[in-house]
Amino acid sequence: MLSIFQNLDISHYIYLSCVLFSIGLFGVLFRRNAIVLLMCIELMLNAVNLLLAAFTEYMGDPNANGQMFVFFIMVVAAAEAAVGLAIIVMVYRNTRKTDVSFLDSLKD
Amino acid sequence: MNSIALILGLPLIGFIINGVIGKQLPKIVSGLLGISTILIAFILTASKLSQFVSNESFSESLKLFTFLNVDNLVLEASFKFDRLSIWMTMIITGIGTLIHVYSMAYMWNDEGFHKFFSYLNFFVFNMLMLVLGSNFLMLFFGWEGVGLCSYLLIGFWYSRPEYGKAARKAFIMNRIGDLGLLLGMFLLIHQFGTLDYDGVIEGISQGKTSAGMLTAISMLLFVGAMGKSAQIPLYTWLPDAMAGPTPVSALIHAATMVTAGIYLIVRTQVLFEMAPFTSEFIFWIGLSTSILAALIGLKQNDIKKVLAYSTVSQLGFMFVALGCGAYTTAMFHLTTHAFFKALLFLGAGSVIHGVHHEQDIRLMGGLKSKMPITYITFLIGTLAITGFPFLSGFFSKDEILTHVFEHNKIGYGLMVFSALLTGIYMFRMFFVTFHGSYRNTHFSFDKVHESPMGMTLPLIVLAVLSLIGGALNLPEYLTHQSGILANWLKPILTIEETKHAISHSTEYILIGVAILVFVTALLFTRSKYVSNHHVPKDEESTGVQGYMENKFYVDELYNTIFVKPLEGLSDILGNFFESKVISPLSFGINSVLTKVGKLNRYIQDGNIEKYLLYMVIGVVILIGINLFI
Amino acid sequence: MIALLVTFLTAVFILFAGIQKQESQFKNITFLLLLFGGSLALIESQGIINLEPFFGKILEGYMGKEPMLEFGLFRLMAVAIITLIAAFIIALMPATNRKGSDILALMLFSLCGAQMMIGSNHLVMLFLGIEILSIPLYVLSGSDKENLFSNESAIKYFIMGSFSTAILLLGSAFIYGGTGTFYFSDINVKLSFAAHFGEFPILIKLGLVLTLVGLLFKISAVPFHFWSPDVYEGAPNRVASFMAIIVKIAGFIALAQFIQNFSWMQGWYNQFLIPISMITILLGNIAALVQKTVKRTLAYSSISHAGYLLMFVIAPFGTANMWIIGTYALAYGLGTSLLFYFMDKYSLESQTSETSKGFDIFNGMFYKNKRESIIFTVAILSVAGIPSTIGFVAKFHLFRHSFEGSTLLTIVALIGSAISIAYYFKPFKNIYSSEFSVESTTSNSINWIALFMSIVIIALGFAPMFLTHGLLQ
Amino acid sequence: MEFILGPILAAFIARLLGNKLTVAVAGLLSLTGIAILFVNYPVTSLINYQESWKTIQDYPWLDSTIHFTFGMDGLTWILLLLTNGLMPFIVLSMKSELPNRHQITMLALLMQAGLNGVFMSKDGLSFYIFWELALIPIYFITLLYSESGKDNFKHTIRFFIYTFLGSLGMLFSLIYLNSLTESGSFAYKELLKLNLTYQQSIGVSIGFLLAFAVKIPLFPFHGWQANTYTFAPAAGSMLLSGIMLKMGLYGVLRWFLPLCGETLDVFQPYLITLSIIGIIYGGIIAIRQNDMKRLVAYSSLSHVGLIAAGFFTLSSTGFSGGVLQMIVHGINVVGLFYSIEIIQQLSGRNLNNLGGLAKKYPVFAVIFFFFVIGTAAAPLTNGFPGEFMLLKSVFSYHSISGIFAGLTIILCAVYMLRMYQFSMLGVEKGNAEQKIELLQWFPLAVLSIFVIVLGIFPQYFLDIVKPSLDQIMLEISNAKGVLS
Amino acid sequence: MSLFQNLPIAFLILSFITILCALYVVTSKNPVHSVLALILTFFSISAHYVLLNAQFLAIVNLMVYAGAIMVLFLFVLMLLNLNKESEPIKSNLWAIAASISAGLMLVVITASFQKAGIAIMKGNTEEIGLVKNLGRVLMTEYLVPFELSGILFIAAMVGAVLLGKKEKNSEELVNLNNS
Repeated sequence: MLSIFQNLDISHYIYLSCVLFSIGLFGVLFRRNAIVLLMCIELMLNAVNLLLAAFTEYMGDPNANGQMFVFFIMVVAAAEAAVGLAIIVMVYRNTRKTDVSFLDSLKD
Repeated sequence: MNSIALILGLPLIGFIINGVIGKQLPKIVSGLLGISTILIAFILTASKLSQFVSNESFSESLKLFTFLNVDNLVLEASFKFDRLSIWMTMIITGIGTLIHVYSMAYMWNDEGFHKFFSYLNFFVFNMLMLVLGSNFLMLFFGWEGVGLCSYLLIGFWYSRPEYGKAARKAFIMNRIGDLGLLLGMFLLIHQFGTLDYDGVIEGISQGKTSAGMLTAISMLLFVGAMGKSAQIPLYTWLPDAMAGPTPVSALIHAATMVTAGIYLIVRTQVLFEMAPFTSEFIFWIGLSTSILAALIGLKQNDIKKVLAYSTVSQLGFMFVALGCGAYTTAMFHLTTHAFFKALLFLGAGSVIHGVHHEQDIRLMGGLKSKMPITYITFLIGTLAITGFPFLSGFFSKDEILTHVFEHNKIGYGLMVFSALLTGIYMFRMFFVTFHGSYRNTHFSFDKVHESPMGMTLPLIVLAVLSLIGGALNLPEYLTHQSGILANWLKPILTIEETKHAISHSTEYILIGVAILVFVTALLFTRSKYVSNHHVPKDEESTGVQGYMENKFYVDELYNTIFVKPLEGLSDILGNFFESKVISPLSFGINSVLTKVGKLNRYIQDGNIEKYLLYMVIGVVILIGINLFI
Repeated sequence: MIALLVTFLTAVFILFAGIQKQESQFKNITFLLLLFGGSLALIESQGIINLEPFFGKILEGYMGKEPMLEFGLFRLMAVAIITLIAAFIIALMPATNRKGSDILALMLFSLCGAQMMIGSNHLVMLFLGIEILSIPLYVLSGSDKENLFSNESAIKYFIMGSFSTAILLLGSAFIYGGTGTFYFSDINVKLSFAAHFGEFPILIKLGLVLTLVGLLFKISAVPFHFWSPDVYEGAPNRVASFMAIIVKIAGFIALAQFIQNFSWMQGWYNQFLIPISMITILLGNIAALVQKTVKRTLAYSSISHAGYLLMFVIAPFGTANMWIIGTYALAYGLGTSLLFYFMDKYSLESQTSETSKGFDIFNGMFYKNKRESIIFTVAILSVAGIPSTIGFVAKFHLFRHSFEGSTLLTIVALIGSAISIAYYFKPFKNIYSSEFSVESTTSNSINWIALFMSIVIIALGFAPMFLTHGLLQ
Repeated sequence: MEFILGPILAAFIARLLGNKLTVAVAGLLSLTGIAILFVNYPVTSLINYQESWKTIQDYPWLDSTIHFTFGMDGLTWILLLLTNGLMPFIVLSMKSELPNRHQITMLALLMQAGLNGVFMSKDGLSFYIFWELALIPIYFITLLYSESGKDNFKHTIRFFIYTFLGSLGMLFSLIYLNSLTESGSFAYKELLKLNLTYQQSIGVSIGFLLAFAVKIPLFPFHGWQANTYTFAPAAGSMLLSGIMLKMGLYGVLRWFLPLCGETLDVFQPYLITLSIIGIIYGGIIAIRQNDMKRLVAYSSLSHVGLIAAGFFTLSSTGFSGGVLQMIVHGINVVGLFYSIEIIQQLSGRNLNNLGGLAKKYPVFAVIFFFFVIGTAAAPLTNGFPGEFMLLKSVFSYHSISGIFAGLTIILCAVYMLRMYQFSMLGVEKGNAEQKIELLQWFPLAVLSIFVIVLGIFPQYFLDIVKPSLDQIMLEISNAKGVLS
Repeated sequence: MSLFQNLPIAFLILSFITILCALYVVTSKNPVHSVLALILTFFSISAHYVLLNAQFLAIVNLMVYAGAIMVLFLFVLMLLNLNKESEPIKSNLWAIAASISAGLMLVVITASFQKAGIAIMKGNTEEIGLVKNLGRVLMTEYLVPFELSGILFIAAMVGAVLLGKKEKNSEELVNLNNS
């Protein structure tokens, strides 16, 4: 299989990742449901993953450092998702809400 | 042992012993200690006189230790006997002894007896330091020291708040003058690098300084003299100072301390000779003071107040003489004034003592029968001050008038007027007090008594001195040679006293005028107060007389333009400025920071979405900084 | 590495040994084990012994590359400091009767993450360290499960933390795109190579900025500080103490290690780090002035300390100056942990009253327990940077060091220190005010560990040559 | 080092021994200190001093370049004498019934350690450290034992932050100078060697001035003073005014002037103007104060302004006068606060409610009068020679300034005599029945003796400081030469 | 259409799907729909991975993300009864602010690539994404992080248990769900 970068510039993947990242970012800023927020963060992480994979391929890194990093990101994302969901469930148990905008009792 | 050290040290020892253990000593010991220290000092001084007589340029000095030595300025604690200082020392110790003797009787029943004597001794010590010091610093020490003693003695009966106030007023007004003296000293240091009299005189003779600088220095020194010798505008403390015991008034506020200003100017006459502007200034200040004080004195009813204004007025005479450049004459009047004014004050004290501490002359009258010695001595004093021919005051005043005539004719006219006023207020007081009928209803006439021996003896001595004091400097037209005092002072007066440019005939006319003035005053007051039995009353005060009675509202004026604004300023600064300007300036940042800190509440409002938004904005700005800057 | 191993094994041990036992039984064991681990690291950092060969197989680099996790002498020292301070924090925790030692274990896991951050030479390692540090803390801040504040703090911390992680990752990806490597030193080589030819790839620049943002979030520098006051306030006290100290120190040392490689680019990163540092100092101190609760005040104080910490990296520094950071870390750790300890203790004691969070928890402390109030005073003076405490030594180094970088920043920091007095000294009003004098309930009980720490604060303040000539060189 | 560790040790001993023996500890310590001063550094050697500021002890502190270095010369000697000499009197001012006497004593002794260090330090950093060390105990003294009740925290924290901010300015300057030295040292000698440029000197000057102007305090920086003095316990007021003010003046003389000589010409007129404003401002406010302590506080502002003005004239007359006046002000103001404390124990210290105390306490009134006239600079009291030299130096610098500065002798007479009269003289108000304790007489007697002795023989004291002042003059002129 | 002539059609289509799905994730009001869209996004990203010669990554991505994580999400959503359009709509202001911020981020980041220069080290690109190569790297160079990630998992596990386990006096999770 030939590299896709024979007729494609890396910048296209960068743009794609950035767009995905920004969509995730927008979601984080726009949504109020904690679970959806978490999903948006996962989206952002995936944008990074995509970028790393693209860089690996583009550079032809023989050690595939980028791809290795993607694995670790996935590991962490999984752990984060587990802990995050546990926290959300806990909060839901106490407040019956997953809406973060109601959580503003801690302030100056 | 050096006689200067003894003369200075004895009063100091008296002060320390009386001050520290006086309470344990019997009154008689305490009093005799006070008297004897001064008396021995007097005798020592007198014994020194012979050396001066035999040796024209004789002087004796004492150097104790170096007081300060900084930056090429050496200030020694050193003292010097010369013809001027020994003259002053004679007056101080002589009259001081008499007044000590008098005080022993006068203050016998006062609980602060030993304190009084220790203060008096301390005063004499300071006064001696003033006149004996061989440099301006020692003079200043004495200068401030006598001010301090004056404060202590005016406020001697401290439980009366108004006495305390008078004492403070005296001290503060003196301090104003002292500041002038101090600044003058700084200028002297600046110009001559020394404060020694000799050094300064030498510096002037070498022409180390400019005329303008000399004027400035002499003016500043004169400010000091103004304060101490109660000249316009710093004279108001002296009448108030009469709150002190009467011997104090006699010693400090008539005979010695207030003449320190004259001493200072005579001491530094070289300076004043070279500063004609200052001399002229002194002349007019002295003249106006003498008239103003005399005018006020006309309407005073407190026996001591009259004498106080009289003192101010007479001091004005002396300054007039100084202004004319007649230093010997000023010293002469100083001496005779010391005699007769001490006599008058002590006489007044005797009267007050006799009528049980009543000072208002309107409540006296007809005392001559009850107090014969006081009456006669007081009469001598009055005659002396008013210029009865051939008494001490006649000669000295006549000499002043002659000099003034020579100096300025308008001034002469005013001086004659002032002399007339002197006669009027003195005779007025004298007649109202001793003649007519007794008027006090609260204290029966029978109880009025002559003072004890201890008090009358000094009166008699002083009366004799007032009678013959004129002999100290008899005028040339009588003896055809210069007077004793003139001869005495000649070696130390660097500049020749101007020879009288006027003929003897003019002098006789002037004497005639003086006698005429005396007779006018005598007749006028006699007709008013003896023949018509006039007694001054409160309601008389209208128009100009009202002004006179109220001392031309000078105290009120000072109160309005100095004291009140200062107090107001103090209140504004202390209450308003401190809290509204300094405090915000210092701590205002605190409230500003607190307000800024509270603004943080709008950002940190607990909403996580906003936090995220801010974070993103932060990231964007960071990247923006990076890319575009 | 030995400390990391000890910490991890301790965590696993107490996790399993403590399933059914009370937490308090393990506190002292944990303390001693951490002390042991920290001391080993300390001894090692002095070059007295060298335990690294035992771990050589694991740590050695691959194909001539430097190892991803490396504990040089300075890092060992930093690990020792952070481990010892963690030990003290744990020892100062109040003993609870709660069953299971999972909270303790999570703290230790988190500490492992901190140690990894300190030792990392590689972006993957750094990222992993951050996550191992953070994930247990997300849980810990919510460990007071029924408390709504605790819940809120957990969710806030979690969402913002993962968000910042995403940004950090984007930055890492860009760096990788620009250089093809994750090793700090390799990145530097590539960068200096590029710079040599007069270009500075914008991609790497961007990557560096975004990575730094991730790290700045961890040390809660403005404008990435929003989480810390809320999270500290909501989290249980001991967790807040742990976060304020361990996260900050670890995050900063990681940042310093990272940025140290690019010190030749100082002109570039100073243009945003200096303003950030200034704003952090000012905002932290000024906002702390108006806080009503002790914990929030401490939170803002720790924000201001983030600003001070940043001052270390804005001036040129090499490994020779690294010990200054160690001094500061020690001073900050000792002082702040004591402050949190007393805050925790006295807010528990006064929980009966309505306001158990404000400064009035300290009312009449001087009259209740004189000795403790003196220890507390010493801690406050140290954190405020008053001479004769280690806090001053640390701040002095800081000012002296930063002076070479930016005079203006030094001035701002000095002003900040002055402002900070206003809130650090606030408790004195309550402690020493005679209004609250009570004679009846005096006690002289004293926490020996707190006493020891306060003595260390004073001793090292009086004799800092012990640090400079001995420990940290 | 004995002057640092001694007081610290004594502080703990005093704390352990408790209320009764605390005075003995303080007294013993001071006697030891004074004995060490006289034995180890005899006066004759100080008068014939050749070295600039002899290093007597040197301990490495932070690293190889930053040391604790202690020096000794006439200036240091005399200030150490003042510090150690006044301390027992300050402790004695507290009545034996006072429950916290040993605590205040402990803090005061700790402060003494700091003060001794300030006056001895030859190293910039140790100077700063001792400077702050002296501040901490006095902060706690004012905080713990102040009289202002609810507001005491506000007053004390203001005092502390204000002075602390100033000190940080000094730290800035020291670090600035340090960054310019090649060796990275803070040693006095090294710092002196620096040739600053104009801008550098301006920056360093501002930092130093901030610290010293607050501590002295110069006119607009005196905001902390009045309240702190008023509300502090008597011992605190004495420490603050008697010794701590001297830190600022000493700092100006020893550190600011020689180190920032390059730009002194720029600052000089402003500094003198501020000092003179302070003289008059303090004097005018003092005229109407009714709280005796507050009155003395403002009078202190006025007096210290004069000392500062004298220093800033950069003349040896001003320096000598200033140093003398520092000692004298220490004695007088401690005497005044001491007397006020006694008066307060008798019948309060509000002038409106006082009066006629001289009747019941005649000896006390006399001694109080000594302090009053000493402060008012009457000749033959200690206030005069210093004030004379200071006014002379200001007058020589600028005659109009001299006239304004001279107003102090009038204003001072006004408020001091007012205070004396309202409290001691006049009609008896209140009914003070208490007796003055025997032990309380002792400080009064000793201090009042010094009021006279220093007034008559100032030159003996000036001889001691002359070599060091000459050296400082030399350094200033060296520094000035750099830019011109 | 010169732009598209240089682009492989597969990249275009996949990118389009990815972005579309991602947009649906953030705009859908129903969380369940969001999850499903996210899974679709992950699928398309996996396809990208295949294009990028990262075959193993593509599989793992599907297994871990689409398979495990997203199912966890879905499960929690169902558990908490959030499978309806429960989320109140944010105000327009928020939408604008969020769009501007995200847009700015996008603009700023993309703007910076106008002059991006990227290091290239040509290797054998065809084999790097294979499991053989990845396994070798993971077990050699990335051994330390690989092992240390164990700590992460144990910590995450303990944490999840700590939060999820029932305290004695806590309310029943079941009761809550019924409401």
